[in-house]
Amino acid sequence: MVILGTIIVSALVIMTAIAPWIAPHDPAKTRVGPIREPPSPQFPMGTTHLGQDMLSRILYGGSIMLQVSALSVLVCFLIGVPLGLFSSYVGGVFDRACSLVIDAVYAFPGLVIAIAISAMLGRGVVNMALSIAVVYIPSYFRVVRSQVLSIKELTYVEAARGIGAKWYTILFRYVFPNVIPSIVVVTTINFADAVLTAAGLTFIGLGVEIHIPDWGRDLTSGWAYLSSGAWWIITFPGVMIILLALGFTLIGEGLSELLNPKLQR
Amino acid sequence: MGLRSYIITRILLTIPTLLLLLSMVFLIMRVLPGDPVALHFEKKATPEQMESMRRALGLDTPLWTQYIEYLGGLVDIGYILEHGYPNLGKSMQTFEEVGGQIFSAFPATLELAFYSMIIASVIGILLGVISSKSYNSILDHLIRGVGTVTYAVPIFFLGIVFQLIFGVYLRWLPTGLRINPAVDPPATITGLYTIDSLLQGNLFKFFESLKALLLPSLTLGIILSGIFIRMTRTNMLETLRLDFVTAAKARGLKESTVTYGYALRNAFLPILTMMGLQFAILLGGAILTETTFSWPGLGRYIVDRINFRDYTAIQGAVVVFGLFVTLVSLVVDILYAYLDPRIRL
Amino acid sequence: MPLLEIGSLTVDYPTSRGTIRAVEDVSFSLKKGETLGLAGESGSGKSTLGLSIIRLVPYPGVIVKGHIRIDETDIVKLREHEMRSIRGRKAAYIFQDPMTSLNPVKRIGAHFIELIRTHEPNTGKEEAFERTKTVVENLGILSERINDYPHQFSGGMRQRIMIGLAIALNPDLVIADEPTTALDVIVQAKILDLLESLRKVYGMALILISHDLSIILERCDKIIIMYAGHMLEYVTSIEMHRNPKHPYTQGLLQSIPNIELSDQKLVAIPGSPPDMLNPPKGCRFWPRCSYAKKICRVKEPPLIKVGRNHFVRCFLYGKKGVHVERNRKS
Amino acid sequence: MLSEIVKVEHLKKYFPVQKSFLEQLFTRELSYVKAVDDVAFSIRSGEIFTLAGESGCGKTTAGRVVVRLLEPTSGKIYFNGEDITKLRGEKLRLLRRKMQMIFQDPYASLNPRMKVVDAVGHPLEIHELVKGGEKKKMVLEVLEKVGLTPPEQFVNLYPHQLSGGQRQRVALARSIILKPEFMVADEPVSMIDVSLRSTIIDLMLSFRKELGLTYLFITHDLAVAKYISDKIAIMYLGKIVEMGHKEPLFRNPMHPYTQALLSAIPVPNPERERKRIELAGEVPSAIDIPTGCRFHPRCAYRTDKCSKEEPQLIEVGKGHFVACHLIK
Repeated sequence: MVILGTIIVSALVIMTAIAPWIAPHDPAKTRVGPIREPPSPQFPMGTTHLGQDMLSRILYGGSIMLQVSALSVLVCFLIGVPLGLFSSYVGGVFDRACSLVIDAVYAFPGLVIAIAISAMLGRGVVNMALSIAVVYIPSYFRVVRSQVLSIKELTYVEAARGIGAKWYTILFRYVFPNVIPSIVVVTTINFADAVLTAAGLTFIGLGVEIHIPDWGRDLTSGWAYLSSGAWWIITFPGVMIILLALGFTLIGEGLSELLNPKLQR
Repeated sequence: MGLRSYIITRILLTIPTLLLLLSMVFLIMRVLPGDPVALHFEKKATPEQMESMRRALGLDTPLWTQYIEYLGGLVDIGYILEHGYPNLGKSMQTFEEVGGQIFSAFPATLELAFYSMIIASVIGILLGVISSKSYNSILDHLIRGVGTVTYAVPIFFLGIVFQLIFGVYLRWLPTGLRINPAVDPPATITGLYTIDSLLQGNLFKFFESLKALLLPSLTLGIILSGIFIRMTRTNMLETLRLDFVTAAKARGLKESTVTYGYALRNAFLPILTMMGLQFAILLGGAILTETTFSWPGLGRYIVDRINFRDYTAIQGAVVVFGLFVTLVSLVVDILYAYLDPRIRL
Repeated sequence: MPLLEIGSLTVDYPTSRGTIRAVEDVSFSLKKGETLGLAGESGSGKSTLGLSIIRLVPYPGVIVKGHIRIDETDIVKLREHEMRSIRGRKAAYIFQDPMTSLNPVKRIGAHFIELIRTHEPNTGKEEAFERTKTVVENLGILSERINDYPHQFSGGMRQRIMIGLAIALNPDLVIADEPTTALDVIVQAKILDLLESLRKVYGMALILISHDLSIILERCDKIIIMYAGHMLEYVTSIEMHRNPKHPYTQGLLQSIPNIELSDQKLVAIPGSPPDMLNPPKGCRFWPRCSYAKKICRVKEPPLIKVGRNHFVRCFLYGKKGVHVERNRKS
Repeated sequence: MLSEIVKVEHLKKYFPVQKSFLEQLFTRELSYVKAVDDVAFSIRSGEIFTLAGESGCGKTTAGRVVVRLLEPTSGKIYFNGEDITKLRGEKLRLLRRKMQMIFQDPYASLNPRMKVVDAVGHPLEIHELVKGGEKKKMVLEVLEKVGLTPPEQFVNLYPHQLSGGQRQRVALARSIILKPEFMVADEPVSMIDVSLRSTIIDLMLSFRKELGLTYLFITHDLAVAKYISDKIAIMYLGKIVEMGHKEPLFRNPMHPYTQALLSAIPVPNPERERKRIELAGEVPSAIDIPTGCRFHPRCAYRTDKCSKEEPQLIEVGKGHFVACHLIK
């Protein structure tokens, strides 16, 4: 599963990266062909309602999603992991306060928060990434915290205290290395979630500007012309989003199965 | 500790959570954007117009006064008794009571959420159980595959594909609205069309509203079922390996007794908890589903208001979403306590 | 006619890293009312052997060879639903951890009633309830606690309940797999006493599986010593105490402390139990055996008779053994 | 004459019982699990002193309190005559060089992400006792001492590549690398295969000779206790009920609980008929300890006095103490 997921993700990343060299047309240029032309030899994936070449837009269109998800995962990681680590290791009032806030955010419909924040911040890659990050910080925090809390009680941590190790030695040499596997799993799953949330935000009009090639954006405009039956404007970007999210999910699920001893027979 | 005192404790514990939640919403909506009024007009209004808007909405007072008023409005019993909904302020766009608008949109969301949850639970638990029972077989891998792919599908994409197939090509089902526009909605009792029409004994309206409900709730339900399949499967696998399941088999009990009476009965408790947590995801999905199917619920409302930068309305809707989730998690926890004899002492 | 007769039983666990042969070529028989002890360290295959008698070897284990006859019926060949009517009714199993062996969401009484009515569908609810009451009282548990949930009982009490469930249908054979390992010594003694007295009353045969040789020697008529899936010695307990033959058995007896002796000198068996994915060729025990010869490394010794009711799997004994002995001298 | 290396007086360790939110609102009183409830003993240098008893009797908690892995609720702990009950910071870290602990579960007591060389050598680094290549040399030496030979084969392995017995040896190596004077061994053999137990026990005995180690040994297995110890204290519900040199204690147990406990232990001899002393009921909860003698509800010889007055440990023979009203 991990291997398949990695293949999918890296194929999509490479495709997006080399798009400028392999795309037959400028993805933003309108009227390169007729409007809403079904797939044909000249336009293998058809054209949009503005007469743009669908294939070129598909090749380019992953860029926004990848940027948004990478950025939001980075933000989540940089805030969620240290916060969870220290909160649970220090314990006490600080931990209680952190958990209370985080749990409240976690219980909230993620998309609602993302929408609210995104509506405040406006369009753009960074703003989208930030509003998605807020939603998923709690996942990191909670996973790290629950792991640290259980590892803290293990005998080898007690043994480390017994040989006179200082608290930071225990935290970084005994506790943290054993939390890493779970963090890796959360991160990959988080990539998939970020991709889907970004697509959702775009769908309700909080994404990037219309001319920028983006799978979410194209899917949305395809939906606007649904009654015309132009399936290609909907299907191709949709499938691309699924592939990207699926790739990350496969990596995450595969890893968690490898690392979760509970499910190993 | 008895069940009753557990329930009381749980309800009391909800209060600080709620307070925190409300404060957070206030913080995000009022403090983050700077000046909501300026954002609303997108700098297209004169300072005088903006000032009068501020005064009308009470945004000219200091922040903490606004905060107190905001919280006060929610618990103003007199207002609630008079209007039937709490005071959530006035819309920046229409100057109508936000509470009233939300109150009329909410049942649509409730109905969608209810049916989707049923669909997701039935599909999820059924396939999850089958998958865990046939561990490592082709069937198991197939079901897991379906679950994983479902998780990766953007919800509105599935909705659009359904619309394309059943609405545009086959023309079997409506692609939007809660009921055929040619049919009058049933008189409001609960606000859920299917239940209201049944209560009034009007089968025609019942089927009409069910027809409209079918695609949206299937969309949302199927997407959510992916997570439910995985949850059920994982928990069942863990439970099936526990000693008491082996011990039950060793006593020669029937296969079905062992699977359902032993494994699922116990695996269901953690599944229930996770279902409660998934409810937040379901509501997020509901926003997208409602948008896709022009379903006049709370999600649609919030998306509409975003286009007008109507911050008071967005704030109100976010608050109601939060209250809804809190209430559901309260119910789930109480249900859990009721089902688990280890809590029910 | 023996109650239980096992012949050349072999059980495999196919895993991704290779096949583990957990039990290999085990044969023995058990008469009505006898007690047999299965002793061995972790990984010796004793639990797998016990579970194969009710055909519940955990996934992915499979019985690949041999027969298990209970009352002349070979259960290896039975269909699953036929097997179900044997489990609990003819052969019952008691598990190691009483804390996790009962369904936490089911009342104690319901466990019994369900068991009785599954195997005797014609029993009415009232009758099943009355029978439950009698069984529970025989366990030394007040009958008003029938409606309590498992978590309301201590570990010792729960193991009593497990014993009650095992004997409720008066089976001919009870298999107790480390029934007291999770319990304290005083409770352990009580549980084993209860098991013994009930066994005598109902006339069942008992297979007691344990890593604790003291318990087995104290409680069983006959003993099988298991090591790495092989039966190394099969003997009466008195004979084992007086005259253990296999070097492994001798080693085990020398490594367990006896509270009644002072100035005891414990001698450990060198090395450690084998990796079951790559067990040693020949005799499974040779790498740890101080008597090991060339033949032990290449050839598996057969189980040979060395006395009345005394079998051992070792080249030191019997004709082959003598042969080896002579070779060494010459 | 041997000197006292460890001495504890009136040692208590109470754990507050976690209460629900509602209970906290309505009750002021906190209830406690009285894991260790007024225990005193002293261990002489070079001795093996055993705390024995059933699960929940407080033996493990007592051991952890003595090496300051748990804070005592009250009482005093002396190490080489110095009061260490309140030591903190750097002084406590220095103390840890002299007292070590090994644990029951060899699978849990090693960090799964540390190689043997790092796990065993870590105490040296923590106390800054080595430079550069010295660590590996010392680790090799100590691995050899615990019988992991040849040591070069083991240094670069991770714990999951070792068997239970080998892990316990690694744990032993880690605890002796600092050349401590005193060690608490908490059920060090109970999770190890029967055939290997005596090798671990023999190792511990050899360290006493070679390194002059003193042990506080904790076990539920009285047969093992009898084999290894010089002195034994039997605990019941947080208190020592009987204590003495092993010979007189096993030959002539005085406390009714000790008698019952000894009679319940299986003996590997099928020809020996033994008389079992039955005990009524089960060990009560350590939250609700019976009044007077805490054993009285289960005791066949109880009198009125037993439910009212708590018996003190009194000396009945040379170094043999019993806490029972029957003994005058």
